[in-house]
Amino acid sequence: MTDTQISTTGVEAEMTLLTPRQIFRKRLLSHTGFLIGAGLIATIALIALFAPLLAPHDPYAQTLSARMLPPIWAEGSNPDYLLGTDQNGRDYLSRLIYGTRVSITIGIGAACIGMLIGVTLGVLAGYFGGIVDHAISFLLTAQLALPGLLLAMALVFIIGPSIWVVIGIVGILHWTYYLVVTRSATQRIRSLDFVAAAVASGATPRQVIWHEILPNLFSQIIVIFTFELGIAILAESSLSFLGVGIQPPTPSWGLMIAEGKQAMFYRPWLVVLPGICLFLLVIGANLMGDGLRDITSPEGRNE
Amino acid sequence: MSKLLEINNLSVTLPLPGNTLHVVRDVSISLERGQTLGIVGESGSGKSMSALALMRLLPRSAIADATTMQLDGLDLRTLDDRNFTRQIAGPQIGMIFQEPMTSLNPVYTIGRQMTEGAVSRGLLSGKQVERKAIDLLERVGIPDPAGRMSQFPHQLSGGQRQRVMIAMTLMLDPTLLIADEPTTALDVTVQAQILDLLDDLRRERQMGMILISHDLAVVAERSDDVAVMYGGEIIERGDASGVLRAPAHPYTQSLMLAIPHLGMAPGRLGAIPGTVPSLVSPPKGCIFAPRCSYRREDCTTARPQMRDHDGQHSYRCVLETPPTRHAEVIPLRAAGTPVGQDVITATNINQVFETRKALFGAKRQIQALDDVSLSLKRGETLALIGESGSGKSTLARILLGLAQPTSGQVRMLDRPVAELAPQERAAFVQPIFQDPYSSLNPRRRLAEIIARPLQLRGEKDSKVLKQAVGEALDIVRLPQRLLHAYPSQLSGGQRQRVAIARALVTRPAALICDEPTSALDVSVQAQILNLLDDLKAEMGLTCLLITHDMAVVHQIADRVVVMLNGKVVEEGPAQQVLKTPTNDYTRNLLAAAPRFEMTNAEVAS
Amino acid sequence: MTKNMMRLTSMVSAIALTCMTTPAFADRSNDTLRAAMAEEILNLDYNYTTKREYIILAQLTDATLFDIDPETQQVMPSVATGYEFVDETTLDVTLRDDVQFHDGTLLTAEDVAYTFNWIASGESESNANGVLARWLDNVEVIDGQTVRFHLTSIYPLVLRDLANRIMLRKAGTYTVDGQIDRDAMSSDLIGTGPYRVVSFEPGTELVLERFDGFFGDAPEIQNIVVRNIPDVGTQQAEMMSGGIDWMFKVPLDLAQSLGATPLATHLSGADLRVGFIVLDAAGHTDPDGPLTNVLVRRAINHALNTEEMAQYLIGGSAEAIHTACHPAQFGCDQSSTAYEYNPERARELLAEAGYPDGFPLEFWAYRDKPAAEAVAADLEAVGIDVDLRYVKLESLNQARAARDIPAYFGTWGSGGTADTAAIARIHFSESDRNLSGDAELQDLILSAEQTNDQDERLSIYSEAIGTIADEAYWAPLFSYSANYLTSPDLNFPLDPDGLPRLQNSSWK
Amino acid sequence: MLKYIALRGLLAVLVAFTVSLAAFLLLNVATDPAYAIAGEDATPDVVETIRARYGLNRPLPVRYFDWLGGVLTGDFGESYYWHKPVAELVADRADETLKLAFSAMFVTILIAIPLGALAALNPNSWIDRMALGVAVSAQAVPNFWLGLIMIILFGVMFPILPVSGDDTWRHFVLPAFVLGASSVPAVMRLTRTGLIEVMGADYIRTARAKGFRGWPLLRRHALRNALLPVISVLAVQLGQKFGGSVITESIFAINGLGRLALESILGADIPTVQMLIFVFAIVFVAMNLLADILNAAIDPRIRIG
Repeated sequence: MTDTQISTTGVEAEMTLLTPRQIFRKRLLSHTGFLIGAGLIATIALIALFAPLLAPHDPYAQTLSARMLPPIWAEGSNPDYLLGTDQNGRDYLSRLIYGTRVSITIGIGAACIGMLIGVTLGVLAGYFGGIVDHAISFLLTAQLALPGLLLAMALVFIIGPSIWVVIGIVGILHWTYYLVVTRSATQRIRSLDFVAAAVASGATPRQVIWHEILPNLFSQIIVIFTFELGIAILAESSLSFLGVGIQPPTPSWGLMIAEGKQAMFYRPWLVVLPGICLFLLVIGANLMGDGLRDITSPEGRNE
Repeated sequence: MSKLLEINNLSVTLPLPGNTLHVVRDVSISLERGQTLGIVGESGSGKSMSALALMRLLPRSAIADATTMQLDGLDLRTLDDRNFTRQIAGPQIGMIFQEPMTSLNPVYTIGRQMTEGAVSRGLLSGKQVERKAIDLLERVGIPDPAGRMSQFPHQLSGGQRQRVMIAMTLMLDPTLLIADEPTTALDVTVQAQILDLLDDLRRERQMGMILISHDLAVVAERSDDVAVMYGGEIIERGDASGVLRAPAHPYTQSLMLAIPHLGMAPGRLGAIPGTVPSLVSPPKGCIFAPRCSYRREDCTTARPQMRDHDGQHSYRCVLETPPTRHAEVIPLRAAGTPVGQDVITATNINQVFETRKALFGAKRQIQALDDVSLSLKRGETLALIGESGSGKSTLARILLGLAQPTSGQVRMLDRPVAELAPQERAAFVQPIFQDPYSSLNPRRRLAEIIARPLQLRGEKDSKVLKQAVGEALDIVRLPQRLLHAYPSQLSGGQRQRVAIARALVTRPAALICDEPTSALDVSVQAQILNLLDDLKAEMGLTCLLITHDMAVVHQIADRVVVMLNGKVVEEGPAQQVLKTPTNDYTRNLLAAAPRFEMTNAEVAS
Repeated sequence: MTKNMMRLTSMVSAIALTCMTTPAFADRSNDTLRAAMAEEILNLDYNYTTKREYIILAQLTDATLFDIDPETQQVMPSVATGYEFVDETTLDVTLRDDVQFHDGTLLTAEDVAYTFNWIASGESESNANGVLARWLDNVEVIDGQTVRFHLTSIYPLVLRDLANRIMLRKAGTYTVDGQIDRDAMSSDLIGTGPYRVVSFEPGTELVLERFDGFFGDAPEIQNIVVRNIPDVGTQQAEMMSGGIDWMFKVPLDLAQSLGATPLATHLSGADLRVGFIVLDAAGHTDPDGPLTNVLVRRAINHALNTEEMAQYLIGGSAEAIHTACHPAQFGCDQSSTAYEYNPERARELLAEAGYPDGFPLEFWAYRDKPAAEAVAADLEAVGIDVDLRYVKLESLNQARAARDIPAYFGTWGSGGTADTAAIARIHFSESDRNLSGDAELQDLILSAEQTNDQDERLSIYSEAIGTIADEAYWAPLFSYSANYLTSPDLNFPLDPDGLPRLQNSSWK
Repeated sequence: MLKYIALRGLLAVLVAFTVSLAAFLLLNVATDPAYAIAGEDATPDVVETIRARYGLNRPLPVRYFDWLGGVLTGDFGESYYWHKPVAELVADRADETLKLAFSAMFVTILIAIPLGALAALNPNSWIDRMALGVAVSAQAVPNFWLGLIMIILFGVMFPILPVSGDDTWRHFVLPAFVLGASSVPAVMRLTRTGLIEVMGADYIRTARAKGFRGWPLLRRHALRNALLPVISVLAVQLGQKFGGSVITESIFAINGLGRLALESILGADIPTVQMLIFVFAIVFVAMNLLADILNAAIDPRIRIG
């Protein structure tokens, strides 16, 4: 469209002094949504990092006689336990604080595994096309058609539950988004002239993929990674909620919601508080992802 | 009787986050009934924006302002959007756009799109509307118009779609027709037909017409008056023959010299240095001053006034009389380079693609190349000319070894190309592509991009690489400071130079250039064509040039191969083919190419 | 806290009372008791099921030859009027002559003989087959009102098994048109109990109606509807809105909270179920593992604060136990060694056993997660590095069968039988639950089933329970308490054996 | 076109069988159904009896091919748990899931499409920001948590809607909202970007040049084009709703396929799980196929080659 041509001409004229990275940074810092999201994630990451300093109690220490205490604003609370205690008399605040570690570890770990699988398959399918593409597409359809919950439960049992197993399982279940995006992006980039130029200069497929294609997928992969971070965190919490994820007594927010569920009519905070934590973490990731996408996509073919 | 259209002091600004683009500044135009006003300018000059402002089709955030905006005596500024769209857009002013492929809604039939404007206004009954639509389709030259009514846009060719667009616009009998680059996306032969059709219709209906184009030749042939735009301003205005035969503004003059002319002997082109001005902060003084060879001190202090030239003709410049240019033609540097033996030969190449036209369509075969044979001799520039779909790009990919033909053989350096190692092939021939925006990896710095072919050959010594890259930049006349820049920081012309530098860094013997200038503005095209001439002269490069532009062929080719529907239809020395074509198709191509009816002397006068 | 709770709950109830769209009170006007169960009810034939829910239902729809008095544990007549041991392995049972099936036909001696012979036969594949085949040779019809049981060996619990496990069926029930049909009674049940099946939608709803031809005392309530509501939270919501009148297996916190409102009554009754930790003393998972050391096992016993667990996590009438049986069970000698809660002593013992820094322990559990976590936390506190594996029951069973479990939190309900035999045999003889590896103990326990002399049995169990305690094969935890929530209108008497008997309910 | 559908159908079946084989292996390695059927206080002899009764002592491949043979003759076997032919069981339960899935889709469409359209027509306005906020929040809320919060809110604080069961349409309001909310972000974003893209398309400019604006422009020119991709996504989302209602159905005690799946998985009821996975896979691929066909029906570029 003519008007967009004009506006890019203008932007180009203004931006000619900045490298893509500088433009990227400049836009990031002026994107409110991204800043909010990044702030949330950074705060939660810091909480996770300094959990031992921040938590008032050992999250595993139980006092059976002081169980199910309400939070500080409710009557009958104990000032030692700001957010009350759970069914085993453990400090709820401390468990929430340590819960950040579980969520973040699993989110990052699973999103990385998904990325490894999805990007590899996506680039292969997009670059080679033909039978490779067909085979990978079949794999994709089969994966999409397979109910993930069942897979998760079966795998948890076979391998035995631990945080690493949950990371692996959630990762293995969440590669399709990477695949779909990198596949089509690779197809598009592969048809661009700079790939033809590299091939004409004698580059092997491996060299083309590493040097020409992957760097151009980077921003899209980062965007998906951020979203998958949120999705993986939610997946872990759902699994833990159903009892096939993180094992007690490890503090996982999903597990805490499941534990609080029985008494939720009388002690709604047991369900509400971990839910809010999950919500903040995931919305942080999503805002970051939205921001990154806004910032990277309008560049179109120039970015 | 008032003029059909009168616009004074039109300005359009486009607020962006952080700053504002001044896309149109202080533009005044007027038009009589039955006349054509041509607006010419390179991309970003504001010519389309002016028309969109008139039609109220600007982007939502844009702000348009004018002191006068009258159509047939009616002050358009007093109409609210609702009345404007009811009374003016459509019934009074019709508009045709550049992209016929996307300007029609793909999910509705031609008939529906033709008739809905009239039907929704309740102007005619259903029967009458249909009758009128069929008549108009017939008038614009669509075969079987009644049958076409129930077809969808994708079933028509590009030229036909543009005809449908024209017919559709005429359904409401507008008094003013705006054609915004109506033929840019079309092949040359179709281009001429559409322009003729528009001209005929204008005369028949006594419509006013605004013809917007980047192509001076198109405007020169079809307009009564011409306005030349640059950087959002009209810098020259007047009757067509006056402006184009005797341009007064230094910019218009330079532009004329930058265009290869079919009618003249090929010579060095007059490239304009520098790039288009920033629309964010336009200079206080003359908008062209930074690139002008007649720049004086007062050029930069205040904006010059429109200056009357000879009553019919005015220009915006500090010079009281237009500068005069020298008439002499500087000969091409590479003229007369000796030609050696065949270095690449293609014999009996066939390429068949199997495609499914639609999701549910049957497989069908497309014969992209049909028994093509050609050879490229050392030191020559061979032009491969043809319209879209003629198979010329497919052939280029096969010659480069990027694709395998269905049958036939390509020999390079007297060996079958399949036997050559990729590195050997790369050392001999390198490609230049059409789109400088997609031919450079946006994630790499220029130094990396240019050094890449050397690295792929196994060169690891960073000193050697650095030196080779530096030399390559020199060859393409790019400053060394750009080494660490990214492609996005460059203009289109600069990018194309980088692509050439990358192709040359391994010192190949031959280049295969696929439409190397068709995505560029004429002033930039001149720079690149001159550069190719230099390279030929300095390095004795062999060059296969793929193009659709006869003027470019004329400018730099030694020999021409004309392709049509995957077949070679004519082959011969360039000047001979251009002067005395033997094939009907070549003749058509030549006849359709827009040209200036003038001589070098006239440019200078 | 309680004050706040009260306010909240009274607010909840006030809203609930005024705004509920469904009638807020029990459906006593229709004389219908609506009970909720979380486990799906799929098969009404207790001869082919095992779970506790099915026992409760079988009480309603079926009658057994004998009853066991829940108070005294004495055998009471039911379908049978009396019995007589002809010799140690021959038992004559006389039957009532007025027992009616739900289709109106009278029960005959042939029916009784058929039922027992069918279940004892291999082809029945009945869940009760194992119980019966252990001791029953065959049943013979003596006359219209008498049947004779021929036992394969001496079996002291024969009357108990006759009272608990086998539901009487008409002769030929499981053979339909010449084909064996083990599901013949799974939904269209024809039993002899106080209620008959009106309609049954497996997994959803069971509707029962008082059977007027019942030979015993007629129950007070006319209709019983059993609804499957798998989620306790949902059951609770239904209870609050008056959609159900009775729910069981209620978690303590929930029972206390809801019971504190006028919407429901919290009943807490005794339960024969006990909770315990089974330790791999035999070394199946690791022949030289720490658990093969009796000092380590004793340390574990010392480390657990079972009193607190019983009081706070199970509640009601739950109590800490130190025996491998429920104190109310026959033969459960309470004089065996008790290891008091003493983490210091536990650490000393661990150090003495050569594990001053503890050791890693995989600890499995399948229910009562808070208790499992409490156990894990107590063990962690004395230095044992616990990896808690909280899994589904079947997973635990499977892993245990594969000898992959070093320690697990088990529970046992003894099928409502107040006799140590009901818990000892399954856990300390040939069974994958027996992780003690103690062959002498196994012989000892089996010998108790070879005599009908109750005093001798008592001393055998006393010795066995003592050995288990001394060797610390288990770490006994607590007895359970059964928590019920009932409609305030409902009178639901509790029995000391912990088995809910809906047929005894009445309206207030 | 028929050939194309046949090919896609074949692919669907292939996918379904691949998936069922994977599920069969995983499920059988993961659990021993005999234990699940026997229950808590089961003695070993009971477990052994059950294993023999259901043929679980036969080798895995034999059991799989046995099952496969049954499927090819339309017999999906009998549930270990419910003592009923699985096909009958699934047919019984499908009803509630269909109701839930369609009402959830209805909720999604009702919220997402108008919101997305309004946002697209007023980019960067407060309504756009609100729509974005709704999308981001709905994406970040764990589905099961939303369900619990709804139960707390409507079960206790504002008891105007039933929170469990599936007797009347009122029972479906909350679950449909919770399940539907999970699809809102995707559909809303797609509607928004699709419409923004279409509104910037050349043919919309053509229509504006012909004198169309406002609602007629939207209705006559933009909506159909913009909804093309949305319809595909809706079809796929609907497919996922059938299998994805596990959590919602169990929280709100709806007796549908999702809950059946969860119960069967927990109860190791292999024949039921097998058929459910088979059905979910078929539904998923069928919905994809349906999306293609719908697109073809709407888009002449696909329909007419």
